[in-house]
Amino acid sequence: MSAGLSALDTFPKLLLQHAKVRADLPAMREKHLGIWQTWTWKEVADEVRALACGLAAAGFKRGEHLAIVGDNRPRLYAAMCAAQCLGGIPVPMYQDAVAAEMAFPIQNAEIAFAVAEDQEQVDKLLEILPNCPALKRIYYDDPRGMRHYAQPQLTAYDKLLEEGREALRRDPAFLEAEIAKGSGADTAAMFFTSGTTGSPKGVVLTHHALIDRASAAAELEGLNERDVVLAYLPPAWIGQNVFSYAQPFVTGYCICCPESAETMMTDMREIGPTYYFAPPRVLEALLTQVSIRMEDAGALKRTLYRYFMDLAQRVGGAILEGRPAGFANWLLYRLGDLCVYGPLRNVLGMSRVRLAYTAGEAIGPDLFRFYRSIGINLKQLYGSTETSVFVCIQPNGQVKADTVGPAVRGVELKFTPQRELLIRSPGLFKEYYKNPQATIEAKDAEGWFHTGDAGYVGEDGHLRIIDRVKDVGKLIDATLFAPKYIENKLKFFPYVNEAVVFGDGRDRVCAFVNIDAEAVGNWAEKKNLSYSGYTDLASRDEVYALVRECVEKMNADLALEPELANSQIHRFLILHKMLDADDGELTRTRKVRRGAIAEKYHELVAALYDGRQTVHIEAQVKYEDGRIGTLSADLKVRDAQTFGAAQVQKAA
Amino acid sequence: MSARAHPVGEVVLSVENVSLSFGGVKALQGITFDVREHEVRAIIGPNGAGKSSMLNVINGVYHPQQGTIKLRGREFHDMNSHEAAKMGIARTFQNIALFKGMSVLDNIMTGRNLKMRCNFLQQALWIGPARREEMAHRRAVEEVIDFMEIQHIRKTPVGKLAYGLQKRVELARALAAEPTLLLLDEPMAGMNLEEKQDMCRFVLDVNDHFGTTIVLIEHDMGVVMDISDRVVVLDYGKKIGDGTPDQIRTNQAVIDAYLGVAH
Amino acid sequence: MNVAFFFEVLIGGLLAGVMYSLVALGFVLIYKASGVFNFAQGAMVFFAALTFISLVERGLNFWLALVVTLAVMVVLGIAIEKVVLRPLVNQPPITLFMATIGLTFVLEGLSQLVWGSQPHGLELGIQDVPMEWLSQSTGINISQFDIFAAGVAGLLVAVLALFFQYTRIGRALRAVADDHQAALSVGIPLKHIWAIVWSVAGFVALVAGLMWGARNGVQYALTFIALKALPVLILGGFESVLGAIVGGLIIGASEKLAEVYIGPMVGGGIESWFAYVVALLFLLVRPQGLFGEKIIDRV
Amino acid sequence: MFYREAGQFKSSYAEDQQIFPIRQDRIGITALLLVVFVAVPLLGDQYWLSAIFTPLLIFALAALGLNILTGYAGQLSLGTAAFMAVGAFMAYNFMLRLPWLGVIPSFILAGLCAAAVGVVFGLPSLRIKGFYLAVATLACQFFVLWAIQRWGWITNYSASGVITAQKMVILGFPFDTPALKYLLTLSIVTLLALLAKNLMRSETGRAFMAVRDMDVAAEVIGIRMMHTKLLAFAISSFYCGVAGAMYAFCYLGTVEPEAFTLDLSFRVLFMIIIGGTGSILGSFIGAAFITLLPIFLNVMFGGISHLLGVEIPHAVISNLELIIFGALIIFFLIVEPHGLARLWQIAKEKLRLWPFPH
Repeated sequence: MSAGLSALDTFPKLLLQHAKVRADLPAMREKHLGIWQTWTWKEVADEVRALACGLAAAGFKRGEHLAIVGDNRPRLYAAMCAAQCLGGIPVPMYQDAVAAEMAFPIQNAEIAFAVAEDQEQVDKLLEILPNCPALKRIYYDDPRGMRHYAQPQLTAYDKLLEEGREALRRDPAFLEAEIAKGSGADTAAMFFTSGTTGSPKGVVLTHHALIDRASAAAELEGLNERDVVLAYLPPAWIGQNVFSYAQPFVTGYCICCPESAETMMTDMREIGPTYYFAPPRVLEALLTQVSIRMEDAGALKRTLYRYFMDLAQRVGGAILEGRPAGFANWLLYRLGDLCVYGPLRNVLGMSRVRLAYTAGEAIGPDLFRFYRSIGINLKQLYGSTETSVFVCIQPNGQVKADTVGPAVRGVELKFTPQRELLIRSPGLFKEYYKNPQATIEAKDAEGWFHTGDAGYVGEDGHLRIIDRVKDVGKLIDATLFAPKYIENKLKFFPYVNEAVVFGDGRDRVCAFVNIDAEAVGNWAEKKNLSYSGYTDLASRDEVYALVRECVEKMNADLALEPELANSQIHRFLILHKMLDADDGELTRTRKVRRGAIAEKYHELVAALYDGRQTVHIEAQVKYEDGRIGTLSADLKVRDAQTFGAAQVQKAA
Repeated sequence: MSARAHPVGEVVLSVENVSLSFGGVKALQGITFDVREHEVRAIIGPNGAGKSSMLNVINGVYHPQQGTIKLRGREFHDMNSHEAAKMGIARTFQNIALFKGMSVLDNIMTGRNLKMRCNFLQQALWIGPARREEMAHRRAVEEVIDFMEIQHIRKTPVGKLAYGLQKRVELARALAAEPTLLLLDEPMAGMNLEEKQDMCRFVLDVNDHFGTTIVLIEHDMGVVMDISDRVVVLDYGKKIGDGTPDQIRTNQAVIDAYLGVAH
Repeated sequence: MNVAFFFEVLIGGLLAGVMYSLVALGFVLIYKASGVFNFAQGAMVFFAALTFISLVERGLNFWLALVVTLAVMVVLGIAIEKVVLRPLVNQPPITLFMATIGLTFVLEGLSQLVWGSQPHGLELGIQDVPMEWLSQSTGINISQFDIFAAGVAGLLVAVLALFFQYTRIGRALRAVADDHQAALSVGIPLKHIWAIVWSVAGFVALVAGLMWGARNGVQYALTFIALKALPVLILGGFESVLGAIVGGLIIGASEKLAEVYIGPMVGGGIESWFAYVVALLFLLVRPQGLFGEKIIDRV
Repeated sequence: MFYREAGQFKSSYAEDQQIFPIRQDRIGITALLLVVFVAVPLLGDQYWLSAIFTPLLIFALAALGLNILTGYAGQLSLGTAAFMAVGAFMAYNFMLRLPWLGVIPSFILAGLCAAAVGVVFGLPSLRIKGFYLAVATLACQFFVLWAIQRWGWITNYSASGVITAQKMVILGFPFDTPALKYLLTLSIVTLLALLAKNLMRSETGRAFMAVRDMDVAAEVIGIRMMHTKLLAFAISSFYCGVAGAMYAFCYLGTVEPEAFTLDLSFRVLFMIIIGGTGSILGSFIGAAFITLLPIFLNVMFGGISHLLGVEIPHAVISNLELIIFGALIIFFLIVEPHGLARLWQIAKEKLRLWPFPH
């Protein structure tokens, strides 16, 4: 493939190539009407050709944008490619966005053509139509419920296809020429990223960027046409789009679309993907489901499960990576594989997974280890929309819970003095659409992309991301202080629900901790510790001891990371109440508002640093019914042991 | 949303002077009304008004002592269920009448029995035509499953389903027969608000998508007034009102007998 | 055709029918109260008769043996309720029916295991001979024993009627038969009702066992008389005591008449199936039986 | 636990509707067929083949027949033995009177005769239901036996009513050893079981179940009640008839009408109750259970008397067997009213979901 790669520099060209060399292999499957309807590469190519001709006949021009609104559907992916055939730029949009959120991208990119999945999406587009006068054609795939829609903008996908076939018959040469006109430097697609502030930005990615990154990762992992991927995340997210469009177009593997969100798990089990991608929250939800379902199991199964999961924790990772673990362990692990791990992978639909990625946010080490220990080759990667995803990937045999791996072929990394990660790679975006200001801010003249993430590359060559740059501070001795990194580390302990750490501009790091009511509650129950409520529980010495253990474990961990050894937590207190978005302590997406908390609880912060053993607090709380009451409590402040690196290594 | 896809047409079913009694109980007395093509026709009335009996007469479960039923120009003194089904009448029941021992898929497949042509010998051999027929009908049934949004339960035994879903499956089974006239006996009874909204949408979608004429019995007055074109009101086996929802709302006899009385 | 002979056959048949009714009564009682089609009724008859005769043969006084057997039947009824019926509550009728077939085997095996399997004669002091005064006056031969059996059956029905009419338990039983839910809601524990009704059925089985045992001897073949009672049941309706009596009379009479007048034409031995065909033909006209309730399919 | 279904997806309805959609099941059934077709005849001794496996298969076929009627179509029948008798005696007559016909066609015709009798005695089912119908089928049981005993033509005027099955020769090849008879039985039973499975997963089977589950609704969606019920009687009786013919020809050899008493009907009924109503597999499991149980009990009592050194009288053993048999039936009904097939199904479901409980 690599020989002809330069010629195959756009997705449409790749498609035509697949239609030639693996014409009858499955390109896409979709669970529809009870079975996995299958499109071969040839069928996809035929559909795309007809669609492209239809779009051209309807007046779709080179350089124009085509909005794609809907879930993972083969026809929508075909529409993406059809637009690219004509030199157009598909703009996938989140299917769960409300109408108002769709207006900006459509106005911004002056979108005239849109392909929508069904009535629901059409309704949203029609709603914003008055604000988007440019939008003149909406094609819909599923005609259900649209019989009496009389808007002149609406056309059925099938009609478009039919017209396209007609046009293709009349002038078969047209499309070949159009496709040939495309080059790798052309824009392939535009993805809108929802910035935390301001309007979304359209990230413009070229064919070259996407193809280069997709093939770099594919080469690293040895992906091939026999691989299978389940497309279940929003296609408007680059993460999904790369796995279900760019990479299959590069390697020729098959993507499968579930029937509906409700049947996703069943569909995944049926299709048995070999290549899997999930953000940590999905993996977490899955693990929770596993735990809950195992709770209901009989004593024998639970015992088996516990025994073998313990074993897996100890030796699973080693065995997965082919490191020696002892023959007896190996034999036991095989037994466990027969009784627990194998069946577990099977019911999760992961029996055939040979490569799984997680990315997007930090993943808890326990969660990460769980999947690896049952024999799923879960790895971390680092990337973003602006980098066409693949920046760093953990290669097989070098998988660690706290890194995102070394740079993939072609990527250069460097850091600013503020430790901001800068990236240069063939996969970088061209620009933010119609936003030169933002483009200049993000991508400097030398082509370095400013990620906004703070991190460092360890001795092992692996990149570690610690925090957003804007959150990173310094201790008084000018060493690095990365609050979110530490908070996350604490939150990975099941007993800790939320943590807020302080230290910017101070001599040491101290923390507020929210205990996890359920986990600590269960723990207390087992200890026969009676308590009257959350506040009572949170103030128990036993609970403080429990939390201190967590804190000290983390301190020991931190001691091993030279950059962060000084960020060990010296003192902490357990808050008397859960942090709550209603009280302005968390954002609506449950992110800690560190500043607001520091201000609100300044007395407590002061106590952390002045050596007091207890501190009195009186706070106003809003009850659910709107009443306001006061809560007063005496909170204890406790010290935690900190370590030197040598100390920990000796202990280990 | 503009004009309906299938405008209301000619009278397809007329019930003329139908009386039905069980022993001494007069369930229906001289009922006359008609149903037009593509319309949604509601039958309402207090408990025991004879609504279900009326549906049972229309599709031949009960045989009236008096009166005639005209269906698409053919006149019947009493229908039999098989004949009614062959003439394109399908229905659902007040107390769900699904086949408890079968899966959702099989239940809906039974709805297509009249369209199957292969004999049992061919079926037993599972040879060409029988197999092809089975697959073709499976596909048709899958379309219905898709339409009714019950993909996630297609292989589940119906007995295990929640009530609201069972109601949906029952409607799906009726739809599988591709009826021209659909009788719905309290399709929303016992449902929560969300399920009712869903069911309303399905009923309207059926009418809109397939142009199916629908006769429905329903207790929820809001629903009836919202979705039906015309309404018949029964009370103690007699017809006391007939007209558009607006006319019914202002009909004094109806108000006295039914709407005025809290129930 | 000889009229006297016709009447002799007819009356003989009617009286034989009473014997069928005796067995059918046991079925009806249980079906009415618990909805169980008790196939083990025949085995219960056998069990009761065998227990009684074995006790008598071991020297027990007739009445004492009767009381002891009755006690055994009550214990049996309670045991059946506890071990078989209660765990099967809310199962479909066919499951309960199958359970009673299993029960049949257990009872048959048990009675023969305890008492041995040799046949016994049972003497009640009534001769199975024609009544002389009747033969002499009308030329019709009617067995004394048949009249006696008819009298016992009549007495039994009367006792049962009084029991249902005037005792608290009897009224409760009727309530249960009418409506299980209603009976529960007025506070009658269903399990007691079932135990009682099975005990009563045991009593009826004992009476039937004595009658049939006295006529044919107490032997394994007694279990087959249940099969004789079945056509009576479908003719009379499973739920009607009156139906059991009338059905028994009809079956008894028509069977005897057929045996005498039709049998020779087709090679004889038709009593094995004739009753069934009569009942079957009758059902085609009235599917719910003579006194059964009309079933309206409500949908 | 042993199921690894991830990746077994269906891309056509034919794949989705196959009898064994799970690969592991297909492997299992293939292995089983290999064992019963190859290993058993090679390794089984004469006694096991002729006295256990062959009758077991024949009973399984009769149970399958009854299951079609009772389990699938919901019509309780106590006349199974009668239909078997018709099959046995008619096969004898076809072989006797039309010797050129051959064994298999005779069996088929005998089955068709049974089907015809079944249809006649199924007629009441159009009017009556439940136990009334069950009792009505007893009429068939008694009438047919009576007819066989009384109508000399049927038994070729044999004085005792006993007939001797003719030798079975198919295409010039005699089936006369236990192993060959076993193989013939096995082939017929396997084929008929496959046909039954096909039928039950087709429109006919669904119509049967619809009538069973809710007859009014079945009629309303257009299922013809008379046609369906009579078809159920016909097919069921056909299976029972063929089973009866094989009972005579492959197992007993000489047959008297008394071989087909009500007891036999009950035995077959037990098979489907214990095996599982409405399940093809259940018919086989039930037949195996009911056939093997007495043998097992016999061995057990033999062992016990040997152990205790006392001779247990035969009467005691047979009564104990009766009690245990009856008690086991009650036990099974209480523990799993849907039969062993359901237990297997539950177990399989558990294995598929392992390690999750549900």
